[in-house]
Amino acid sequence: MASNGLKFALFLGCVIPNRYPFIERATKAVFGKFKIELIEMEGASCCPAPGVFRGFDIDTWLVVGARNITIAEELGVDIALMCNGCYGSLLEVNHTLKHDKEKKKMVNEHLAKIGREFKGTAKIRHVIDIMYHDIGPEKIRNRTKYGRKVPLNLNLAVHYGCHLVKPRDIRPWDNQVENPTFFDELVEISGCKSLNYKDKFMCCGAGGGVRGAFKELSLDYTREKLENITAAQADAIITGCPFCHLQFDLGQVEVNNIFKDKISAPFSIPVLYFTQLIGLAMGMKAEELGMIRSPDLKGVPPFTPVKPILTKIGESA
Amino acid sequence: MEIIKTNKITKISDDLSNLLRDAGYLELSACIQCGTCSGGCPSGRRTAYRTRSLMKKVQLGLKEEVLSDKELWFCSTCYTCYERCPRGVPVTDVIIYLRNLAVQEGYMQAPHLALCKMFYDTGHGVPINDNFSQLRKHHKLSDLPPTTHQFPKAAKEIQTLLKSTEFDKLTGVGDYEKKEDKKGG
Amino acid sequence: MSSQELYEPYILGIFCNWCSYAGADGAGTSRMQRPANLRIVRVMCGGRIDPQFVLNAFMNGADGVMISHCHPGDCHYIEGNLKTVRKIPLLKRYIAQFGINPKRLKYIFVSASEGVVLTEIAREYSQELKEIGPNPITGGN
Amino acid sequence: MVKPKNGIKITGREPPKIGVYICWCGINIGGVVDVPKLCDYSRSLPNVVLASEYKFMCSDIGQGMIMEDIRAGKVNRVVVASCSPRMHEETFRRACEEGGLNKYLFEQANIREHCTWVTMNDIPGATRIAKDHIRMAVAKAGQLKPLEVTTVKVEPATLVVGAGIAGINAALDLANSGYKVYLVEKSPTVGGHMAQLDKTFPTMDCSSCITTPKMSEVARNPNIELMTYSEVVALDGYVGNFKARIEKYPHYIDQEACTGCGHCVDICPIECANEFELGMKPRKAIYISFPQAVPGEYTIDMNHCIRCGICKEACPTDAVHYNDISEYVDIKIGTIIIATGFDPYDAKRLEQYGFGRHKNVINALQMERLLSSYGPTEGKVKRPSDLKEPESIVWVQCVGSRDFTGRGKKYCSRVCCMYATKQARSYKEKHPNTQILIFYIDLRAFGKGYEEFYYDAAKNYGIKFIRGRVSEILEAENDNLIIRAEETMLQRPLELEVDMVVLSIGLEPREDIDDIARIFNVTATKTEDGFLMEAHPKLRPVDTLTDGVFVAGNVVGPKDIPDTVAQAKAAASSAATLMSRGEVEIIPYYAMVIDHKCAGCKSCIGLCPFNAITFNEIESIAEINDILCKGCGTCVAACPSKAIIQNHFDDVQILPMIEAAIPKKSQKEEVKVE
Repeated sequence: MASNGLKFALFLGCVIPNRYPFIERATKAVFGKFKIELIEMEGASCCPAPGVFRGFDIDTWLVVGARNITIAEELGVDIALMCNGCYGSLLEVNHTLKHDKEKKKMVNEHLAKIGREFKGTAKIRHVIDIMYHDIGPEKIRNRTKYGRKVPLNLNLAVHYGCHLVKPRDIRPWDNQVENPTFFDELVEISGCKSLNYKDKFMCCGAGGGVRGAFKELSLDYTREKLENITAAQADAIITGCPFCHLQFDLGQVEVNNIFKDKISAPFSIPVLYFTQLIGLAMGMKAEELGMIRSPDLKGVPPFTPVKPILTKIGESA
Repeated sequence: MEIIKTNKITKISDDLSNLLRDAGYLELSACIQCGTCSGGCPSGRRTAYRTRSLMKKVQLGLKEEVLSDKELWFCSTCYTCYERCPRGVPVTDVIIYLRNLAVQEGYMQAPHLALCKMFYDTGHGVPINDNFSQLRKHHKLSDLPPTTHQFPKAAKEIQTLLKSTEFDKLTGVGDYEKKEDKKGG
Repeated sequence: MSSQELYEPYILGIFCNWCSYAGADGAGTSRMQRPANLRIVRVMCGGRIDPQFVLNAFMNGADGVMISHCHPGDCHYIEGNLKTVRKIPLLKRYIAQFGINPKRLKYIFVSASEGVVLTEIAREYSQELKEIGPNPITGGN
Repeated sequence: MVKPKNGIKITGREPPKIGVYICWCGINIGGVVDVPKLCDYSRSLPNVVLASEYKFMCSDIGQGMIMEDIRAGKVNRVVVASCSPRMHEETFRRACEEGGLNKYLFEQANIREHCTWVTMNDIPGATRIAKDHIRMAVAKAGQLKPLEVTTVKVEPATLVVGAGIAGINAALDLANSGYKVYLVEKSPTVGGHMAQLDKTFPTMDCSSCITTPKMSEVARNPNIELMTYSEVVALDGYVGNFKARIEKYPHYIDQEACTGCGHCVDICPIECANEFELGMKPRKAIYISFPQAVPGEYTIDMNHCIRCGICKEACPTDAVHYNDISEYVDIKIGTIIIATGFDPYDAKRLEQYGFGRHKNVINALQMERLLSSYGPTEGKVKRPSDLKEPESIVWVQCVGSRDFTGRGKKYCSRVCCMYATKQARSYKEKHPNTQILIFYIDLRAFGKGYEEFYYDAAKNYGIKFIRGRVSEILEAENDNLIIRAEETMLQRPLELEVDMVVLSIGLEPREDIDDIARIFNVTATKTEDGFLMEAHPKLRPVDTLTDGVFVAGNVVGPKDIPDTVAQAKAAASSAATLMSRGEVEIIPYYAMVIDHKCAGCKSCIGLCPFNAITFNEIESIAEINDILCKGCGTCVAACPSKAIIQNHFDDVQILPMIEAAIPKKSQKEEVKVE
């Protein structure tokens, strides 16, 4: 593949490859259009998840996280990833090990048993970060301007997710924490409007092991977010994280079910990963962005149909 | 209705706060109970979980009460409190560290144990299955992702590491499976 | 205990009166504890610090010399400290030629309110000197 | 050379007989190191003839011991091992002088701040350091030379910088004592922040009623030369003899010709935000800050003026001059009082409160203006979005105070609890049926009458105090605000919709504090909080480390009006004390050129920050003016021929100290065994 010099190791994590593979597909397709080379990280594992596994044993979390990073270090490139959870984990692991000599020593003693060594040569980048800082809004705008005959013109509810922006210390958003705008900027390049809605920056409820252990609690967050998003009359929810994505997509079905008596009407708001939206704006086909369902498969996402969006923008579904 | 009940504090100890101090969380001792953490907590808005109270219990050393309470696992690690705490207490990190201590004491939620088993067995917290392999193929991707799923040697590496850090022993997976009864939260 | 652990580095500090000496006083008033390795000579201004002071200190067996004055721009004498800023790199190269590890010369800026900073640096520097070992000129000890 | 008192002749050339006096400082020193053993050790040092100890050397008895030994001819040099010389050098020097010894034949060993206080738990270590410091001081003492103190006349005039309530009070006190005062204020009017306030706690005095008479008094007092819209741009000289250059910005109005008719303001087409009203009301590009401004002079704000010429044409007396430029005035003064005040904390830095984003979130200073009868709404508090009188108001305390994240200030700003209570009370007085809530962490009511004021606000006005720091503020559709916090007393989350929020912002150092510090040569003396540092927090609260420069009010740290005025009066009194003596001593640490050693290379000349070195073309040597020389010693260190010597900090004094700092091999080994 021709490259513009930008080359990353693509870290998949768990939810994307094993539950939401269309996020992988759409991201690879869109990055291809910008001639960014994405190399597979063979043998990568769970990041491991920052809420659960870190909550069980911090040292194990550091060791396994470091192993994932060593795969990219061996490839000699930085890591690109699509998940806020993986971002939180690997960013924090990388930062800790670069600055804490003792922890690094501990980690490398364990890694030695599988013939690996953490060096600290790779950077951890979220695809939103790469889009915003490396490709840049200007370049994306140039690609989207003539991508479609009719601009998308949707009203969108952007969901940032927590680990994308917090804690602020080691993240590239120039102290944007309480009221960030960078994701909205990116989304609005597609020709859509990014809505303000109540508690826009609130957590989706999935993280920290809460979804795993206390599903009702986690879905109550989601219910509140969905109510606020509905109040703002959004056409779709835009995510930058597969776990938030799952929580809104599958979670919507679950909320409609368990909070039947609490909600005024069942929710049905399409959920899109942001690379899918950018792809659409660039004139890419719904098919190559993974937005067409397989007629044969049951029990696979999207659980909340995205078809209304495709219909609305005049894409054949 | 029960009239007589008491939750009198009869002992204050440094044990728990010293564990946190040793781990580097000195700021916790400077918490002034302002309530910024619990005031902005999305979990606390719908449960009885109070981050602020948790911090006080740690300061006073109510160890058993803190570690055994399943509310410790109500935090969705959104880092809102961490960002806003005026005393610079890394609240979320403190909670995560407390969870480590809880796990060491054997307090864990059953679904989390299942997660550990999957992690040990496959290298993924959320592993693939046939249905999703089909979905991958539908999206023109390899049926197994190029992760530990595709590379058994890599999956073995994960197990070696989990043994090396004694994560298997801690959570009762692998060789330790079912050999130990875990207390539910 | 090994001899390495027994070795207590002798650090000579040369501090300006207005910032660093005051900062060291502040560290004392706030009871910030540091290893007992640093003794401090007071001069009125960083500009007064003659390279000869440093050389004499090493010749007399100091394991480390710590020079500290106001931050650039904060000098009580407008810019006396800036004259010292220029001397230090040369001085480091000079002592290296005599077989003295340039790390033995510590050059820092400490303001009157930075007792914490001084304490932190003094701690680290003591440790660093323990790793480097005793002054080679006086044969250690 | 030196004439000692009591008939004892000490020229400074006699062989040194050093007396070492070791202070226990209660248990501060004596509780860590073995003082009698240190005395024994001191006696073993060269030139030491006696070593004594006492609980408190700085006490009358301790000083008496020194004087007695000098008078008895036992010692001709004195070393006191105790606290920092920055604490008591002057004390012991005076004791020496009274005993009949030249006061520069004294040296202090700092075995408290630099020793026992920082190595409290390492007794052998502390003992080691104490011995080293004593040895160093003895080594220097042996080389000390008597110095002659020069005195200079003091100019009986004071420069007061900043004409807020602190500057005004200091200026008036000094002027009324007969001193000339130059009162310099950056903005076009005097009065400072106090002029913006509505009422003052806890007495509920009307702020203008007590400020405006003072404001006009400074304008009228014949001893005060008031320079508003002016700044000090340069300062030179030393205590008693400062020279300051003041830049007077052009008002672009000939104040002599101006009759104050105000016609120009009416017709000026440019509107911009009025700083005095914190942006809540417009003003014209040609303006007077507020009706009671002193002096009541019109000013054109050239940042906004488009020079359209309308006012110039309309002015009946032709007083408008667009091309005026700054004037510079040089003044001579003996003392300086810095009273430049504070900046209100910028609440935009705490984004979760939405200041600047949510229309009805205002800061407390804006609230003062809304409450003020001559404010933008003439005393009727209206919320910005729809000019409705709010039915519910929340005050959020500790905005930017008690914050250790770097986004706010660590300290308590000391005034917010009380001003919030005061504002709440003022509003509730006129609107008894409204809901007034104050969200706080700790309610601090420490001043005279403050606790009673707080009690009264709750009891008689029904103001509700809620313990919990507000976590976030959201804006609702109708521009109402949603407050999220925890009611920590009930341990329940709280989510309330209210009409308006007032952020109780703290006080922080002025944005230009560094420039102020630099100009007045107090740069080295800023505390960690960013305010100027007082010479001693307890005993010299209005002095700085630069002699003759005093501080008052919020420039030193946040404080309320009574404390500010008290400091202003203290600073005035300190300045007057200094000036009333008529002359001051100059520390004789100046440098001198040894003529025959000087090669005339001129290296030193460019180095001197004070232009004290000139080149004597005839002799081809450098010469140092000992009055201009401030004694930094930069030239001494730089002279390639070692032709420059410095009093009290010369090579012959410092080098033996360095040599003595490291014990000889044998002594070191002894240490190792310990």
